[in-house]
Amino acid sequence: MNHYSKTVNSGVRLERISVNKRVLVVGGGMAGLETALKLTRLGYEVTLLETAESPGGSILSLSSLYGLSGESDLLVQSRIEAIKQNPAVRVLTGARLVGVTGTVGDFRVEIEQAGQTIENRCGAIVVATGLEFGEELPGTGSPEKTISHKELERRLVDLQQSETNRSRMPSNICLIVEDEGVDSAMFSASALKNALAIKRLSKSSVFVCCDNVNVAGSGLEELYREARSEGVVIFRLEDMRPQVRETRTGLAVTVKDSSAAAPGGWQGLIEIECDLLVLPERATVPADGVSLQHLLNVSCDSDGWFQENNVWAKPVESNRRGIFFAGGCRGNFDVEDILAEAKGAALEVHNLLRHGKRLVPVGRVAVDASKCAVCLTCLRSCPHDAIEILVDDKGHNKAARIIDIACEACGICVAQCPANAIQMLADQFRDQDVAVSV
Amino acid sequence: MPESDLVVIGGGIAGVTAALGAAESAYSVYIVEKNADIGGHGARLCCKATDACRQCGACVVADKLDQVRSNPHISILTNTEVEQVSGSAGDFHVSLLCRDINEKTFLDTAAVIVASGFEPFDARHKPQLGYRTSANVVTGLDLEEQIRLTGSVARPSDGRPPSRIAFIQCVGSRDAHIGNDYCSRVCCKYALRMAGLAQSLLPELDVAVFYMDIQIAGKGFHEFYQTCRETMRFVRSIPVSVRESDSEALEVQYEDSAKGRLVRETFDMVVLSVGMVPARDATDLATILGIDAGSCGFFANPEPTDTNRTAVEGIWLAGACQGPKDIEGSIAHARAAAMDAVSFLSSRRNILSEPLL
Amino acid sequence: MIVAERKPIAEIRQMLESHRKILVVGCGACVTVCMAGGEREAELMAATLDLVFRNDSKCFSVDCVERQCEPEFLDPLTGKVNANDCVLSMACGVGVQTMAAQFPHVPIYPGLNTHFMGRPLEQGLWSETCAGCGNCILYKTGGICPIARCSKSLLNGPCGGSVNGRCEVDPDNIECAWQLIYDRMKEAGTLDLLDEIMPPKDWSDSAHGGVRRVVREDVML
Amino acid sequence: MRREPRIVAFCCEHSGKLAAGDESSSAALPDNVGIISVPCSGSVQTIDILGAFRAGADGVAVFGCHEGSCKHVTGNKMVKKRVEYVARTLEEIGWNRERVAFFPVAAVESKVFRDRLAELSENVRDRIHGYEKCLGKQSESAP
Repeated sequence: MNHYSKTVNSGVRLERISVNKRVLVVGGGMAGLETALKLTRLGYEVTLLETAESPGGSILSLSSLYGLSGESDLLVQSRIEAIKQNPAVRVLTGARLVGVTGTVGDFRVEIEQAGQTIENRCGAIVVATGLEFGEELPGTGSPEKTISHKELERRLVDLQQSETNRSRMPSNICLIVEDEGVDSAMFSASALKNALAIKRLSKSSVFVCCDNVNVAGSGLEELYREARSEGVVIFRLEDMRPQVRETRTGLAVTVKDSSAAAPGGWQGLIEIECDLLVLPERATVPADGVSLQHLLNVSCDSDGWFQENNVWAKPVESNRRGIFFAGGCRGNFDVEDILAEAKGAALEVHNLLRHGKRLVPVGRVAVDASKCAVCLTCLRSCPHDAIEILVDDKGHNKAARIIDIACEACGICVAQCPANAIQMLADQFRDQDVAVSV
Repeated sequence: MPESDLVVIGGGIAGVTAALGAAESAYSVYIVEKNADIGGHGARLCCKATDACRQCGACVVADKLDQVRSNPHISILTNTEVEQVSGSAGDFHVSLLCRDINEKTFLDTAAVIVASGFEPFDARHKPQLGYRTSANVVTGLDLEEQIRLTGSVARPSDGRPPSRIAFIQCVGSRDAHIGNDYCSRVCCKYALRMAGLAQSLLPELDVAVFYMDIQIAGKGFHEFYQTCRETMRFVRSIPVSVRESDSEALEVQYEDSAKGRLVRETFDMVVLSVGMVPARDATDLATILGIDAGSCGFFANPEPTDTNRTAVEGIWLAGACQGPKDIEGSIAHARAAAMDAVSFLSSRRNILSEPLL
Repeated sequence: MIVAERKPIAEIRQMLESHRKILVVGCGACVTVCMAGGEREAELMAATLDLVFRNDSKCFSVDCVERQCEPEFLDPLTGKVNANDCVLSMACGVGVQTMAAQFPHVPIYPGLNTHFMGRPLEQGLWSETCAGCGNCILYKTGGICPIARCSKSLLNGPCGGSVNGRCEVDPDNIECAWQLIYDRMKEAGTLDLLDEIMPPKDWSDSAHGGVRRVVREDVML
Repeated sequence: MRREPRIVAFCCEHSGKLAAGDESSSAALPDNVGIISVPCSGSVQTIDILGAFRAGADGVAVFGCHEGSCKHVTGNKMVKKRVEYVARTLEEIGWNRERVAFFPVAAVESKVFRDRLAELSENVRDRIHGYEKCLGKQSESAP
């Protein structure tokens, strides 16, 4: 929306509204830590919530970063240190958000920590709850011989730490990437980096089976080339899903790779003998992420990731002013992108709350309380959660009210109100406009 | 000498977004654009929606340009190039050459954001693909412009709708022979979106996509790719040549891996999904600014995960000058650069006006 | 609330054909909330009729009152009603009749079909919830009314037409009320209440005993 | 004499309005089209559309964002349903339902915008002239 070119109509006045300069960051992973740090640099006080006992998030379970040379551990640890030494950040670990009321500039939140409920006020909320790797493995195979990518990451950390573990690495390892959902790109990148890591640490043969190799990220094409030159065998699957069966000595994975097909009718069916099979798990929104979506009343995409799939919202905005998203909770896994989003979220917060005051045009949209039937249609239709129901001191509903600071003046409530009780004063097209245009 | 808080070099989507980010914090911003108008490549793209929005972001560019033109904190200098930058963070002196009047001007600024963008790969460097020698071989960007201006898909030779169209991926990307050893990240998305749009405009259209790997990224794209697989033919092979026969039909030669030999197939239009390469003047600009031009020509960042940072304090990178990015990615990157600049500027000088909704 | 729906324009057209000056009156109560006859809908009706009778030089005016079912709210309309040839009431049947009683000399036409007492299941979708039977048993049935919501108004469990929780009368749109009752009471741990057999219903409290009245002498003036 | 059909176009300021005003398209908007800019297509009410007909419009177009790209999440979906309601009402009163239409358009689709307007004009032109022929009299009083 263009804030400057519009002249403010006579019925609308500008009001100076105080906003709370404390910011709540939900999630203590990479995105949350970075957002908090950048916010303090801009002069904000931050409350950082983390459900686990310590911050860090799922990046800590990675043995290395996708296509990047930096060490994941260092990347997070340096930020955790910086946060700990920063007096402007209050870190609450083992804590969950359980209640949110109010609106941009003055959210009232309830936080549950160690059986106690803490009440807090803040002007904006940044959701950085990250993503979670499901443990369940689809497909067949004995549990000892079949592990998840996540488990492989764990083993690689061990492998990096001790020589003796290296000799115990199975000699034939097959990694499968299923091509489904936003996370397929992540698992393709993850399979490549882990295949290369195994190759470098052990003498194992490594096979990667995937539909498409994801190289759309920093350093991923180099990673792909390096993996191939180090002897990682990559099969690009066609039509057929990989078939797994148990053999006397291990597992046999049958894949179809069209580039391996030959003249004379051979279909390119290849059987890979392996003693360790790595299958992908699903990356999902964490369980309390789903309840958070309801709590915050924000819309999401069809797969349940935070933020609706809408070009206007990207990268970090939600349908509600004052609530932002950053990082894995949006379905993103690229560390560079996550850090950029964290910075972006900090900028949005700053442009909303700086100086602790905002000039808000009041009365662009107004409810005529005498006409309002309190039918809740506006409350249900407002896409930005900018309508509340006024109650009298006995708690009785009186009428709907527009929350000017959250209102985007889209006019949807005006169009929906069956009692004609809501009018738009500024920028409104009127009947005479229609008449003139005809 | 005019003073400003921030100078943004480049008026494409990244530059415009970064400028807006700082202007919303009430800092005064100059956008220096070497072309006659702001907008860059993003302003040439077409909307790729069919029955629903395909998230290409072309409309966001239009909206942002509209915003930036009427923002009182932003001044736009077009037809202007940066000639020299001296000084240091908080006190840069920028000398500019305005080509309209062929006159030098000077600007003092506290911070600089480099958003000098990219160039599409020049497909003439792959002569075997017939670009500019065969009329009906076009680049993705050519097709974008055609759809944007005419609302339809037509063969350039005779203006008639094609019945068989081939999209060739990775033209100028993932190609070590020409030194472009990286994925351009945007081509799979724009090619499939345009192919989908072309099919919705011409329901009988036969589409073949020649590719190495489809780069699935972003919300909803995987589902879209699956629907594309139902209506388009995906051939995992990059053609070796495109030749024009007499009837203006294009003969595409590629290795059919299932048959294990070269095959020829005719199409009446071929779209080359050209990738992104560094801007021609990137090296010069790097020298002027004293930043790292990077090994492949995209500006490099000294710290691996902070892609906005440069070796010079007070100068940040935004958008595709740092590496291939789509509109969504450029916007995200530019907002991050704006945050760096605002953070730096606010430590020096506090702006007292309150933000207006 | 009382849920109603706009009559087909063709029917309204027929009713109004012979009149020239027509007053369309909305009601600010139930029919506003169910988006059938509030101020908005009254204006919409006038605009639509204006197009219908475009070449017939008719004149439409619009007004809306708080509740058409109470005479006091209709008093201020007297002047306007008298200045018109007829009234198209956008209220429920109760409102139309109150209007007709108040203004016996002016033809009053109903603009809506009044359907039932119900509630919104979602924005734009209403469902019958209470039959006004005069003898409420909701405390025995988990807060779900079998009179209004079971197609057969059964009192002691579902019939054989309950399949997968849907009612055989219209499986796509009607849930089996008895399935809902069972599920709800199971969740509440009150299934034992269902052991009690309900005797046949006394329908004399319902419309079967003639026109019903509620008399409260203590509040009478 | 045949007159040009009068068209009222309600345009979302993020899509239709920008497409209408995009200078890059050489074709100017025809005189018979009146543009009304709205903050979101979802703010266009049923009564606004009927009001346009009442004021003498022959056709009404509502231009909003493509599905999934409404700045206000679902404004375009809402107005699409209202347009359908008006179309049904028009049908009920014996008019052609094609006099009103919702067109998804993006800010950069100025060609598409003009094409859709031309389609609507063409559609409506046939109707009003058919109607006027039917009446066989004063053409200016025809709806």
